[in-house]
Amino acid sequence: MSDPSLSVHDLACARGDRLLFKNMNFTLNAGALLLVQGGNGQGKTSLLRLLTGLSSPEEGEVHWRGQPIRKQREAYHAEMIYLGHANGVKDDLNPVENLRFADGLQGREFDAARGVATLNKLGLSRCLDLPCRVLSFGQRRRVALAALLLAGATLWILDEPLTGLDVHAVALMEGLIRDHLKGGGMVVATTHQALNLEGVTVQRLLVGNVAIPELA
Amino acid sequence: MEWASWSEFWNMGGYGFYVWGSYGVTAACIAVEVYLLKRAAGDTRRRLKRMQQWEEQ
Amino acid sequence: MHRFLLAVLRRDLTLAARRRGDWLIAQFFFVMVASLFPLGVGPEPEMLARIGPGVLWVAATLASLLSLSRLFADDHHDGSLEHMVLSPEPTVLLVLGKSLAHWLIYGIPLLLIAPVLGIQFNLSWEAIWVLEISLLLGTPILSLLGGVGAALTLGLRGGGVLLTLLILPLYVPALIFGAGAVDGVMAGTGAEAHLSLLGAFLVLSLMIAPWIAAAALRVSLE
Amino acid sequence: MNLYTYASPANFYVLAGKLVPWFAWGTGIFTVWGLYIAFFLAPTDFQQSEAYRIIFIHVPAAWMSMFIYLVMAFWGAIGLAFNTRLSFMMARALAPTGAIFTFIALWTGAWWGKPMWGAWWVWDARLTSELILLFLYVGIIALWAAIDDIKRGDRAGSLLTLIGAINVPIIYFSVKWWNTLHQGASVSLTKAPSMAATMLQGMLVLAIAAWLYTITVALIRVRRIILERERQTEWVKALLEKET
Repeated sequence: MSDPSLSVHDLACARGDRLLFKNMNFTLNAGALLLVQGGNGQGKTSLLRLLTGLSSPEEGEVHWRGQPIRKQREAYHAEMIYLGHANGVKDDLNPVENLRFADGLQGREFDAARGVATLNKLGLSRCLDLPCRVLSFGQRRRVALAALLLAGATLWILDEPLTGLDVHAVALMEGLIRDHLKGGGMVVATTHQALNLEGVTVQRLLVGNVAIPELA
Repeated sequence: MEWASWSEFWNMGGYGFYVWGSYGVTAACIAVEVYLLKRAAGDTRRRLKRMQQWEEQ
Repeated sequence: MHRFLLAVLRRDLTLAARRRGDWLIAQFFFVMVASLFPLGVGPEPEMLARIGPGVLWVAATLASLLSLSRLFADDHHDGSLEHMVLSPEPTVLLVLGKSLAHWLIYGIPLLLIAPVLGIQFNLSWEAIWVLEISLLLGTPILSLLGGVGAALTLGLRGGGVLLTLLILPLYVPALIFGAGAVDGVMAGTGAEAHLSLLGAFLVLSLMIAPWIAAAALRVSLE
Repeated sequence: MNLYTYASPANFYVLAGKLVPWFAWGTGIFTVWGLYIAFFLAPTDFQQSEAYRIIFIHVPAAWMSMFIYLVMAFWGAIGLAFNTRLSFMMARALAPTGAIFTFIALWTGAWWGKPMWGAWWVWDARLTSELILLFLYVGIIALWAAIDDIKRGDRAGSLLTLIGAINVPIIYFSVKWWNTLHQGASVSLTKAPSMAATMLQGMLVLAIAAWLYTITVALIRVRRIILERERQTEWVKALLEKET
C-alpha cells in the first residue's frame, strides 16, 4: 500500500446557492498537520465534512492514498476518524461504556484495560462509573478524545477540538496531536485558538477571504 | 347531434348537477393552477431582482 | 460484519434500558388508543369483535410511529450518528440494526400487550392467536419502512408529524393484510392467504427499505 | 448540438421557453376537440344516460395521476443515479400537477358514483388507491416544503417517490384484495358502460390534452425553478438585467 496521503483536487463546495470555495488543491503527507483557518460561515466545517466523505463536493475529488475516497469508502473510514462539534458521547452511558460502543461500531474488539488506561491518562479516573450526563462539557470532550485515541486511525479530522477545554486540557490536546504526528499520523483541524506545536510541520489553509486577526 | 335545445344540453338528461359539477371543478382546478403559476412567475422575477439589487450593494 | 450489527443492537438496547420512560410511553399509547374506541363506538360485544382487529392494528401503527421519530434523532443530536455513518461498515447494516433494535424495543411489547386488548375487544382465542402472528410478521415492516421516514425527516422542523404523513400511506398493505388475517379467521375463510401476503411484504420491505433508508440517511447528513 | 447541451439548465431554459406556446396551443386544440366528442358526438348511454359523460375527464385524470407519478419516479431515479440537476427540477415541476389530477380523479369519481351507486364514496379498489396516491403526492410536496436545502430536498423527495412507486402497485393489489373480501362494497368502476368507439376516441383525445397540459405547466414551472436555482450565475443576472 502506498504511503498515507490526503489530497484534494479542484475542490468546490456550495451551500445552498452560495459558492463557498472552488479550485482548492492541497496535499497532506504523513506526519503533517493541516490547520484550516477562516471566519465564521466561510466553509471550514463544510470542508472538513467533505474530507470525511459525509458530504460530496460540487466539483473535484478528495483522494486518500491516491484513490478517490468515494471509491474506497470503507477502507478510508477504517483509517480516518472525525470529531465534530458534537462529541458523539451518549449521556446515558458512562465513559467506559461509551468507549466500548465506539469500538464496537468501528468493528473492533474492545480492550477494557486499554480503554480505562486511556481514560485515566486523560484525567477521567474519578468518574469512570458515572453517566456522562453528570460530567462537565470539558470532561465529555475528553471522553470523545479517548475514543479518538483508541480508534488508532491514521488521519484525524478535528473540528474545533479545543472549544470548551481548559488550559490543562489544551496542553494535553497539543501533546496528543504532537505524539500522533510523530508516529506518522496526520491531522486536519480547524481552530480559533493558537496552538503551541513545536517541531511539527504545519500547513495552513485559508478558507474564504476574511482572515482572523490573531492568526494572520 | 344529441341535443335538441340548449336547456336539454345543460340538463344532461337529469344529471346536469353531477356532470357540470365534475367538469366545473376540473375547470376550476386547472384555472387555479394556471393563475397561481402566472402569479408565481411574476413574484419570482421581482424577488430575484430585488435580491440581486441587494447583493450588488 | 455481524459484529457491527450486534454492536448497534446492543447499544440501542442498552440505551433503551437506561430510558424506560420513553419506552413505557409508547406502550401506554397503544393501550390508550385501543381503549378509546369502545368508549367512542359503544360497548356491544359483537360490534367490538367486528372492529377489534382493525382498531388494534391501527393503534399498533400509530404507537410505532410515535417512537420512530426518535430512531435517528437522538444520535443525530449528540453527534454519534455521524460517527456510526463514518464507521468502516456499510450504512445499510447500521439502518438494519437500528430498525431491528426498534422492533425489539417497541414491536415485541406490542405483541405481549395485544392479547389483553384482544380480550377487551371480545376476540376469540383463535382470533387472538392469528392477531399475534399477524403482528409478529407485520410490526417489523413498520420498523423497516419507518426507518426510511425517520431518515428522510431527520432534523427537520415538525419532523414527527411529517414522518407520519410520509409513512402512513406506505403502511396500508401491512394494515390490510394484518387486520384482514384476523377478519378472515373470524369469518371462517382462513388466514393463511393474508399471512403469506403479509410475509411476502415483510420480505420485500426487508430487501428494499434498508437501502433506501441508508441513502436517505446519507442525504440528510450531508 | 447534442442532447447534453440541453441538459444544461441555461440552454433548457431557452428551449423550454420556445416550446411552451406550442404545447399550450396543442392543449387548447385537443381540449376543444375532446370536449366536442364528449358532448356532441358520443351517444347517450342507454344504462347511465348522460351521467357517463363524466368519465371523459375521470379516466384521463386517473391515467395522468398515475403516469405523472411514474415519470417523477423516473426523473428522481435518473437524478440519483447520474446526479443531473435538471431531472430533479423536472420531478419537482411535475408534482403539483400530479396532485391536482389525482384530486380531479377522486372528485369526478365521487360525482359519478353518486348518481350511479347512490353514494358519494365507496371503498372501491381504484378510488381507494387513488386516495392513497393523493396522500403520497401530499407527502412528497410536504417533504420538499420542509427541507430548505435544495440538494437534500431533491434527493430526499426522489427517494420517497421511489419507495412510493414500488409501493403503489402493492397498495393497489392489497386494496383490491381487501375489496373482494368485504362484500358490502362490491360495486366497481369496471362496470363502465360498454365502450363505444367514439367514447374511447373522446377519452384518448382528452388524455392527450391532459398530457400536453401537464407538459406545458411543467415546462413553465421548471423555468421558474431554474431561475431560482441559477440566480447566482451570469446568464440569469444578465437576463434579469435585460428585463428592467
